[in-house]
Amino acid sequence: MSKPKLALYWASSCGGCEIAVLGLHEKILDVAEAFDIVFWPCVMDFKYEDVEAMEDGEIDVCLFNGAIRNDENAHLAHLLRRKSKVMVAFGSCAFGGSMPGLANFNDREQMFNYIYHDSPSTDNPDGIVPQQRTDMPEGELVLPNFWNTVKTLAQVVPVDYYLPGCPPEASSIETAVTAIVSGELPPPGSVIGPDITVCDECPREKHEKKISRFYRPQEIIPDPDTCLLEQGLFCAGIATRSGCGARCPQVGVGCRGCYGPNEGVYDHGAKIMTGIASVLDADTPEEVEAILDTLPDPAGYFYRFHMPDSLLRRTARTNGKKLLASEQVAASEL
Amino acid sequence: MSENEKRVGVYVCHCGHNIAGTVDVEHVAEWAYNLPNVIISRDNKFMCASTGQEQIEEDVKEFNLTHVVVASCSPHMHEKTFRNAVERSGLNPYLFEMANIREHASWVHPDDQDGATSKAKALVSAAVHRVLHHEELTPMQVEIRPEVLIVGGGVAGIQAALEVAEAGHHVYLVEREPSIGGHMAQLDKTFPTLDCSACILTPKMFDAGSHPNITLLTYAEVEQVDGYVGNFTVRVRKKAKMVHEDLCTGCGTCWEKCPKKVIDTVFESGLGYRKAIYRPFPQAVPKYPVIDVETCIYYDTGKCRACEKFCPTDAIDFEMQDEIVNLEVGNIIVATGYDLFDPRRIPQYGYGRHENVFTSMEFERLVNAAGPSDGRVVLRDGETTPQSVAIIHCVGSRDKNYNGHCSAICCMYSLKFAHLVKERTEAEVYNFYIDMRTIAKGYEEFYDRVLEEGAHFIRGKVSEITDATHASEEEGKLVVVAEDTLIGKQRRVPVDMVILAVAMEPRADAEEVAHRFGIGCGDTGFFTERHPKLDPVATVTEGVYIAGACQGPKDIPDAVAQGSAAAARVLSVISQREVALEPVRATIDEEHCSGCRICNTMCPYHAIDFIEADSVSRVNPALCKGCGTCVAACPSQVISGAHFTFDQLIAEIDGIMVDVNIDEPLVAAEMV
Amino acid sequence: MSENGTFKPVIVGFLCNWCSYRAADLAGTSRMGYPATLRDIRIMCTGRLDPTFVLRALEKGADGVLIMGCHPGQCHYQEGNYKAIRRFALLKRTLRQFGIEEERVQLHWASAAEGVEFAKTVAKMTEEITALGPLEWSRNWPNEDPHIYAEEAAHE
Amino acid sequence: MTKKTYAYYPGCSLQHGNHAYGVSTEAVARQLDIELVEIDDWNCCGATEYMSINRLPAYALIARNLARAANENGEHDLVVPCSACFLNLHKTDKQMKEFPEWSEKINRSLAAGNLQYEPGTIKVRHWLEAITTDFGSDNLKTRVKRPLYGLKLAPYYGCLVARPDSVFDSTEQPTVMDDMLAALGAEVTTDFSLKTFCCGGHMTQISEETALGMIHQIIHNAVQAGADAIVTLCPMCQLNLDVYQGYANNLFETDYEMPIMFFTQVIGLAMGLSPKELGVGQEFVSMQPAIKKIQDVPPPKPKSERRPKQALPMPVMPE
Repeated sequence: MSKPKLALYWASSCGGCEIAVLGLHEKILDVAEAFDIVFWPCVMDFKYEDVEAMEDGEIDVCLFNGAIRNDENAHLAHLLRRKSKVMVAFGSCAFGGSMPGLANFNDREQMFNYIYHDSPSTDNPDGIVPQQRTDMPEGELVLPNFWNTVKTLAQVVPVDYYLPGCPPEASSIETAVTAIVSGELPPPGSVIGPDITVCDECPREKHEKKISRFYRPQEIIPDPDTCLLEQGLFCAGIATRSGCGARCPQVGVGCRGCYGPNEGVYDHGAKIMTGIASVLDADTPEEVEAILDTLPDPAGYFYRFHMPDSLLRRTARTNGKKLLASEQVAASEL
Repeated sequence: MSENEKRVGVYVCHCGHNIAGTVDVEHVAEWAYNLPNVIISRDNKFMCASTGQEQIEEDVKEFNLTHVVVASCSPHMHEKTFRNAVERSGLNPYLFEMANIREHASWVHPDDQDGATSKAKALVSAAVHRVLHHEELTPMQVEIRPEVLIVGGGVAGIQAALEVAEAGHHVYLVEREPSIGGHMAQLDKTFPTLDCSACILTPKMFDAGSHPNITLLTYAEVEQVDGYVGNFTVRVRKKAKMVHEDLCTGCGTCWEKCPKKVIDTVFESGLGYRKAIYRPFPQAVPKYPVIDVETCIYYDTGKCRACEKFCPTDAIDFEMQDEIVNLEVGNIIVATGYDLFDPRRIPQYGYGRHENVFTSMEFERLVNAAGPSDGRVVLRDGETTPQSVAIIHCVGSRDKNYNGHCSAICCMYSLKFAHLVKERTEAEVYNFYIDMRTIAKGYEEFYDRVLEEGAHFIRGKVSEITDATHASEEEGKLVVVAEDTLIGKQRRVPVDMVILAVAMEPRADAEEVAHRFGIGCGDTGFFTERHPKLDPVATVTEGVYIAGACQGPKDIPDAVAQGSAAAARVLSVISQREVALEPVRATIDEEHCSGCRICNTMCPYHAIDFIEADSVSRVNPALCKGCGTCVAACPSQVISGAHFTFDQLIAEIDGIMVDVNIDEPLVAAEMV
Repeated sequence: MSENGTFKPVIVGFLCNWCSYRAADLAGTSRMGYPATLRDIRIMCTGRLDPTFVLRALEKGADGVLIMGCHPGQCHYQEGNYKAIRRFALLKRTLRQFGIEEERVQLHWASAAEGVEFAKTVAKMTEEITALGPLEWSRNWPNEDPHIYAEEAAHE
Repeated sequence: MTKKTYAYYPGCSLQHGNHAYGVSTEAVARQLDIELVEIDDWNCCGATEYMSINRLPAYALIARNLARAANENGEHDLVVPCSACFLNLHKTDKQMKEFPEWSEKINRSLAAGNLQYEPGTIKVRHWLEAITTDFGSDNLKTRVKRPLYGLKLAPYYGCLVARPDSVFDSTEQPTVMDDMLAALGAEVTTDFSLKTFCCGGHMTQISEETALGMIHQIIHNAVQAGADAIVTLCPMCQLNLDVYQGYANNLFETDYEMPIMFFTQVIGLAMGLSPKELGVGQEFVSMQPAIKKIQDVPPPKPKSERRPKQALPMPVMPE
């Protein structure tokens, strides 16, 4: 019997997911042993034509990481979907949009202006901006269309499984790979991994919560044994699926929320929001506002990994209008 | 049940013309067939009538319906009616949902038939989408302890206590003051029959004090209430009386010998004196005195102890400490009464500045034969009989600056005062009123009688009471200035004495008390009944009832009626031995609970416990009242609120927006 | 949007069972008219309001969301509305970052006796949102996927 | 104590008709280390009538003063000794704050003079309220050089500052001036009931008889209360009660001679200033008899009137 065929692809992502696969260490050999890798542009030299030449459904499993940010990402998503039996959204970008998805706090035009003109580190005296089409002696060069709104993989093609994490932990990948190899897969549409919360795995001691102000990480040295949120440090662990072993809170850094929401949740940000807001130590609007003044850029915190995947998906489009001061906070965080 | 096995019946009510006059009811019913899983959809003239209810029962059987939606009036009106109909048809009553297309559509959009019809469709769609997620629910059964706590020993509380005690159940009657009796004990005569207040109240007080089934806890306050209907635990603080009741005979030597005289601001309403060791009034129940440690010389200087020296039975104990009593009761009746409005808040009426301005309660004490003037109607100098008396109605009532509400009793007691002044003096009496409200049996007749006795009635709100005089006949008098709205002229009426008919207000600590017992306070500050018409003595907390003026201004017969009513409600619950609790409650999926403890501080009823061993939170279903605050707080969405689940509410939102087309996102016009 | 082209907003309401829903009932029994823009959903307490519900309503095309509860200090469940105050404050800040005007999501109080206030609140909010115009949130999601164009083109 | 600075709007009365109020205001300010910076080129407050004739020009007229004050002394509160000026300035600011459409209209008018006023920028305060709040009666007591022993004063607030929204403790029976006068060593009438009664205002020009009735009643009440002088904080009140007192006496056949003093004159006397420095002598009913009553030693404490044995207690005042 021939080995199952495996494809790996990165769309709009940092490459961390690829490293995470390599982070399997010696187990990568088992993967190589178990699968016939037919496409992995990061590691091996394949051409898109090679994939196009395949039969539909010829690839058994495609691990697709990265968000969909331009025509090329979308093209490959559609192509690989057609050629693959099982499509896995691999990592937080493909799952929820993650870091690339934070671009949805802005419009394309605003970003280009910032990147090519306004950013303090930009040195572009001639004001050169990349053009989508450029005539060269060799012919017309075309860049893929850069979308105004970043999408998740599932918003472009049907996805069978999700493997969250930024990047997914080696153990999570192992679980997924084992499941695929053994054929013991959960029902399609599932997130692979246990439905538990970061707090479940976090060894810090939890008490009845009351937050009277927030601190930024540089402002305090947290007590090593107590829940970070109780100490006023932002932590999304209360509303975030675990599988990571609560790595961040264990070393004194609040959970960022990379594994995304728990089962059944529609909007990751809303859950972090409601959890945190519920325990603010204030009853009047004035007291509440005073506490919230110590938490800059709440939307950035809440939607760090699931902006395109949230109910609203992006901010209202500005059509190039100037941002409100309050919105600039979010923009500067990018 | 799989999705496509669900079969929904929709019933759109005309409510005669009430709904159908504005909403196109037939169209809504017809349109409802477009909604998922709708098998039958009908319109009906009156769904709440027996024919409407029977239609549901028939259809459930004929069409094998699994869920029912009725679009009619407010669920506060008829949710129970239709749940019962659904239950009779063999379905679980919670597999039903109501769409309110009368109060929330036809009645409020009479000029917008299209708008009202679209809204009705949206609300029906919401109900259909929602009901598909409904689950079978069963009320929880809880055992009822027969003991009853009654808070407040005024006439309402006494009445309730006697009713329950007579029925054979034990009552704990808690009273803040040293004696039961309440405001009624301060009064002289009662309107309209003019029978003596003490004569009719004292026997009841005595019965309450001596009944084997009643434990009196006077000079005591409830500090904490835990538990739920049938099983409340109540902590009561009995303030130290400094007198051993088992030794005291109530002989009175102590207060005769006590050298410290203080103004009695409670029973005598500030118009008379008592001693530092005192019994509020001769007929007090219990008959034993207490030492007021605030004014007692011994607690101030460490000397005196006169009462101790003279006490023949050594009943005085200066070292006595407050005592905490824990009670286990099944039901609670709160009858904490009212406060009187402080007229100093209306400085232009001069109370406290002009000595001959009295409050109504001061006047009650004045005309009381046992009061500071032995029942003589005199000015504050204690000897002069007034030649003219003004009675100002609605002082602090029906006035947006103070209390918007009508205090219900002032018209009548003002008439009583007019009569008593006429009876005991030669004085002219002027009543300044806004409207005369003499609404109960015998009241209007009493008004006629006082009119015939020659009291004057001037319709106008008094603008000021001043000693700044205009004319010689005003010299030395108080001038009552008001516009007489019946003749359209300003009147200046010089009088010797003014009585302010002050408002009944919620107790100063009503909000705190309400919180302690899980009762709500309305916008006037009085306790809120469960339903203003159909459930006037129950509250939203099962097992907690209210009676008397703590619920709103009322006179003695109404307070007594409510005391009896609350007792009857309690007795009915006790006789059921157990009670069914609404199944709208939260539960935590412990398998998925992360133990983050966000929910722990959400519950005002302390229904959520953190189970340290399992590192999970758990809801005590008997304590949970189903508000859903913890459900919304849970960041991992593992707390579920029965009948208001996440899925049900999302489905309702999706259903309510069904006609707003958003399914096809527009193609971006500004593509490069 | 109504047929004759004038904009009639759709406002999703979340009313607590004890005060504001009864205020709405009272507005009904007292026949106090207000615009047919509000579509209300009953929750037991504003404390039950999961911010997800507000986002869902906006996602589904609501032009505004009106949350109403008992006055502070008068919550039927003692303090559920205080929790609503906290969540609403944070939601409001978040929505601001999403570029959603403050008038579109409002929190108000009405006791069971305040039918007039209830009707006024709906009328005022309707006016404010009518002035802002439709939200139609899904318009913010351009479909930029070339494959869909390709498929659409193939159909034509 | 550091020097306190206020922007200052004197208004026309203090410059002309009630010069004594202006003089004594400035003298007292110097004594209390208060700097009053007069708004440059201020204009009429419109008194109270213009408002009922045409509101927009009336508001614009007043707002011009607020705009000038904001330009020059935006960081300081604006004190106003005249009650009518105070009411108008205060009301205009409030109207602009509460009704943005009015604010816009008024600002359009102001723009003609290159002015602009953002409502709420300037806090308008009555001179008495500023002294009693910022300086305080207790503090004032420490500055007293010549306590007003033996002088019995009736504090008279008038209507404009007390209503509709009082800047004092009560709309009907304010007590801040009572406390202040007591701090200066004077005896204060407790039963002067007409302290916020109208002085008649411009009724003297419309129906003199009505006005004289009102004036007479106030003076009569003060006499009954045993006052040596009425103390006022409003030029209009002072004018009516002082100038028309003789007419009122004629009409009602009385012979009252009740001096009407400004509270600033009373403070000044207690600070040891000479009557001349305080503009005393410009009044119709001479203040001299009252001033002569001031003794060097505190009068013997009146024996607290024992209420007769049978008398009923007065209401217990709350803490």
